[in-house]
Amino acid sequence: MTPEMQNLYQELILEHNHYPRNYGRVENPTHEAEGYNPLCGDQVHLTLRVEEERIADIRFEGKSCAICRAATSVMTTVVKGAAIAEADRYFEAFHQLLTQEEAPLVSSLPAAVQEKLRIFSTVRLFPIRVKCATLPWHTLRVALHEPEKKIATTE
Amino acid sequence: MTPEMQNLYQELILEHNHYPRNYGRVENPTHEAEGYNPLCGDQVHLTLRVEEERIADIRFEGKSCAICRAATSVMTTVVKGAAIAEADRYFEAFHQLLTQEEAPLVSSLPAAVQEKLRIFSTVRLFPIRVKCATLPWHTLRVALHEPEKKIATTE
Amino acid sequence: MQELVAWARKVREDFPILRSLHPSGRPLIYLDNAATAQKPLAVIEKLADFYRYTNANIHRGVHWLSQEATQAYEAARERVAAFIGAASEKEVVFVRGATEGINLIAQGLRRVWFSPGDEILVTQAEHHANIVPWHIVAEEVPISLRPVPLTPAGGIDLAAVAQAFTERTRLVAISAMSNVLGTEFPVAEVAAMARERGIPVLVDACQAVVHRPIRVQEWGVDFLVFSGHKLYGPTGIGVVYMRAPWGEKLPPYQGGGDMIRRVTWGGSRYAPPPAKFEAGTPPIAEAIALAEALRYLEEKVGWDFIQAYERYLCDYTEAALQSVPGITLYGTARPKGAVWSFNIGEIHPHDVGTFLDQAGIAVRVGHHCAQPLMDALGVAATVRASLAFYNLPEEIDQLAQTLHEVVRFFAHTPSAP
Amino acid sequence: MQELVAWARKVREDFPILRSLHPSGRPLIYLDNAATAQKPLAVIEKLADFYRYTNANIHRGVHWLSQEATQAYEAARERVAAFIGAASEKEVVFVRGATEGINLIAQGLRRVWFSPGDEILVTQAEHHANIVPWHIVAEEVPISLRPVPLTPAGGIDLAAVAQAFTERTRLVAISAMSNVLGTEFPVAEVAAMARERGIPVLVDACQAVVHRPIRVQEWGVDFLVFSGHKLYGPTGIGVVYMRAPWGEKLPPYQGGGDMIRRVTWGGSRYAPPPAKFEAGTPPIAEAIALAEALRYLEEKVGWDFIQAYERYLCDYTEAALQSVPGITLYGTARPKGAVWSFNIGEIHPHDVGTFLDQAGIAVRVGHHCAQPLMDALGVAATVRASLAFYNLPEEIDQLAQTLHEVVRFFAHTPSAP
Ligand SMILES: Cc1ncc(COP(=O)(O)O)c(C=O)c1O
Ligand SMILES: Cc1ncc(COP(=O)(O)O)c(C=O)c1O
Repeated sequence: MTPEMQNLYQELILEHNHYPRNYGRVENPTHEAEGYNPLCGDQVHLTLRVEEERIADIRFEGKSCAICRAATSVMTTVVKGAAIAEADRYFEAFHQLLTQEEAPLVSSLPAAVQEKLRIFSTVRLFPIRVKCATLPWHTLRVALHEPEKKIATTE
Repeated sequence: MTPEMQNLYQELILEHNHYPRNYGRVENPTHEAEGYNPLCGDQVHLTLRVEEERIADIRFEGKSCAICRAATSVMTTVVKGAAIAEADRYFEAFHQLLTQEEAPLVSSLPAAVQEKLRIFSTVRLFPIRVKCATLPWHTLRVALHEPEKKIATTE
Repeated sequence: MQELVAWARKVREDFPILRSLHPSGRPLIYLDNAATAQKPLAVIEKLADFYRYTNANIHRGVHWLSQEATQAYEAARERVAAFIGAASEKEVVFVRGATEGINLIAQGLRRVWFSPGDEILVTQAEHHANIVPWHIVAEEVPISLRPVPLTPAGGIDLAAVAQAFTERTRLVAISAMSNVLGTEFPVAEVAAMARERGIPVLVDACQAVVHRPIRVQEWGVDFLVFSGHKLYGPTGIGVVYMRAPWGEKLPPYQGGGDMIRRVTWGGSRYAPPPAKFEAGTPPIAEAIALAEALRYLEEKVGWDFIQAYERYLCDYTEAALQSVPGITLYGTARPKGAVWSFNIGEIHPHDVGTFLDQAGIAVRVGHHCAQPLMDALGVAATVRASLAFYNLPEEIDQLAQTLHEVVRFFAHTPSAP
Repeated sequence: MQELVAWARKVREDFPILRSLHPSGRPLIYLDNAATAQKPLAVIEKLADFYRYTNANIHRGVHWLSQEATQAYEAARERVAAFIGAASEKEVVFVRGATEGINLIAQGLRRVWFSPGDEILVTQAEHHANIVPWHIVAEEVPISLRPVPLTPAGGIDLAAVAQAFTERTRLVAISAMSNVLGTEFPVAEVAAMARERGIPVLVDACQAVVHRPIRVQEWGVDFLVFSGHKLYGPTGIGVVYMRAPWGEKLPPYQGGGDMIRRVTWGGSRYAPPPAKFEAGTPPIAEAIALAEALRYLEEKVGWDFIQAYERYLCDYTEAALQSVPGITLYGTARPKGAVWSFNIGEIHPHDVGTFLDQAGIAVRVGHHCAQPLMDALGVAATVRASLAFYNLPEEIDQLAQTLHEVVRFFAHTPSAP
């Protein structure tokens, strides 16, 4: 067991992978989208119920690696109940956290959200895995803002 | 002026290039063919009158390099009056002379023919020029044996 | 065995990259050979030497450098022809790689061979390189692919092949060895069945050619392709074998310099094969370096050694992998080359791949450009370890040991939230 | 001038092959640069280093080597994009060379752009690479080429271009610089005329790109191609620039791995450009080495130097050649790059070429893959000397002096038979 691996697979990531939150399908969803990473076959299906510009409910299904599954689980917990505009801010912050050395955006988020997103900060050191963690967020964006696309891919 | 060049461009080659024999067209030819070397644009047009399996007359036209022009001129002088079968033997001998280190065939030819063909023996040392010297011979072969082809090319 | 391993240790020294360290400081264990092979110094030096001493454009020059380069390039063609047992070097066309090779053939057949409704018989295990070119053809001439199903072990039954032929079958296009399962398919037998029916055969020999020399005439096939980079040669070079009459029959693929006899504004007449299929400046240095790879394999390493040692290494690997709890091996049919695809329980291959990488072990994870096969296996992806003659038993030990660690790591149940 | 020549002497040392001796013992004078350029050590070493330290297949690997190779390959794409001034590196597709590039575009346009009767506007000076691909298209969709005639000096009049447009013109496909005449054609002006008419423009920049950096956006063109091997890079690599909307519009050229999004037996969905156009394993090492050539030219040699020195060398060469009795120079229009085609009296170019070769001077003789231009000039072939920034004035002196000898040698009238 290498220290790098322990870094990447934080206990909380393993925990979310093992006990995913909000797994399943929302009934009568108002929004949905499919996420697909052709590189490794990660696949995420999101269903949402949006009410008055707020994500009233969100659930996911799909087969994916531990990073992707945990990231999706975490995502559902932080965006559930959030306004769409808020969710968009989380997306930006998360994306920056995973792709840039300096990631100030995340510090502006609510402490509880910050904490949850930061468990993925070491993923940045594994560039090939970044897409695993961002796939659910890209999928959320498609579901909310480009529903006609139906599918989010990372290429 | 390098010695290699003097070797390649034997005085007799220059002489045949300058004063080509049998230049022109045979009237009412029984056989003809076009020779073309796409590499350098050498072009040879042969017209022949064959009577009773013998090359009664042969002439050539065309634009070509000194080696090709001299080789064509020399060829016409040695095959004119020869039986087709003889001309075929000359072809084999000439080809061997230009492409192989050991070239016994040429020694079996009439002395006068031998002498004329041997002025091209140094062409063998310039592999890229071998096709220049053999083009008229390939053209003769097409004219005599594969007239339906019409064109001989060296590729 | 000991002599084989000793010789592997020796030839391994010819590969500079195998002395690399992973950024974590662990020694590189390269088990991604089916994706691309590493290059012996002989090949690297040949490439450099070409540019240092002989570089020129070919076929069109009276000057000495151009003649030397042309001779070296054409000698490479002859060596390839001899290597695959072609009847003539004129049946060998240089291309960028196997993918371009199949596309070249596919587009030629589109124009002179296929009619709407025709079928191509393939196996269920084809690489995208032997699927997508036909889909592109089908956009213009509606043809379809008929895959022969695999046995549960990952082989093909000749009876199933016989059943897959229909009166619309116009081509058989199969890989000689699966890049996912390692299965070696019975090419000669399938080709004989096709010949009986007057149907031409194309073989994707990308993987097969790496493990043993092949003989196109004994196989009795019409077309065969492979890539240089998997055969210890450079990138940018591949080979199409095209049995003689096909070279005349197929139209040229690309137009440009060197493939013509005469060009006017009104139209072009083409040169005879192989020139007809090699428009423009070809990958000159790459062809010459590929020939050097063949020389190296034949004269230095030895194909007998490669076959014997890889057989040993395969048995060793199979035993080692089978010791991993929860492992599923895909492809157990024989004969089988040195490629192992597997999954471990519910652990996602991507997680396994990262774990192995951190241990310095390079494997491939994903669909391996064989999505229809993944669909048939019912998985999105697999982990693939593929071996070369320079791999050592202790590298396999390391692989197995790390896989055990992966199992332990992901077996650990985190405390509930 | 002296500083320029001194710098040329200095950078020349970076090219190992330029120290070669002809088998006759004479030093090599390499004046066949338009056929292919020689490679600086930086490029040769880059190639070798890739295979020594970073070799892996790209785009599909979780392992570190594959990530490094992928990064280097994509960084090469970015450098090329910056070099030609593309709006995005996504507009850069790697191919084998310019010839493949034009064929890729031609086959794409065949499927989505041309209708029977359409015309392509070209110049009379095109290379076969910009003629034969259209003839191959024409075998399926009857289109024709309309060549703009050259002025006697070898240039093109914009008035003649204007006249050549018809209502059937659907594409302008011109070279930016003739490989025979050296003429640099007014690409930006022609592109503007095409744009006015809503017609896309393809530029064959093979020769132009070697002598000065180009800016695709300033030229306002839709497609542009060039070959790596003429730009001091390796063989087996070339570039297609494809302005953004065209990447979506054109269908893929070849099918295979890495260019797909999803493959089932029923059909394939394709990846976005540039991946869509790069099926299979690309010329990885070659792309990386091409980027190194660009780095070398920009950072070590300097484009300002290249342009200034070549201008000097051109004037020097023109004067030297004009001193040769009976010489006919083809292409005197300005602006003109460092390419000189000529004939001497009735002496056949092939004889001139062999003569020069024996003096160690490598030039090209023949039709230079431009038979329609040869027809227009009324010759079967020419001698061509083409220069690079590493050529020296004394090499030009040697060329001129040897040409004087050629004249003397063939002027000698043998005694009559
Ligand atoms: C103007 C021009 N276009 C196209 C080509 C073809 O390039 P390549 O043979 O590298 O494909 C060349 C070089 O031969 C050229 O000079
Ligand atoms: C069986 C098989 N066919 C075709 C290919 C395609 O080869 P390339 O990418 O070199 O064109 C590969 C390798 O990826 C392969 O394994």
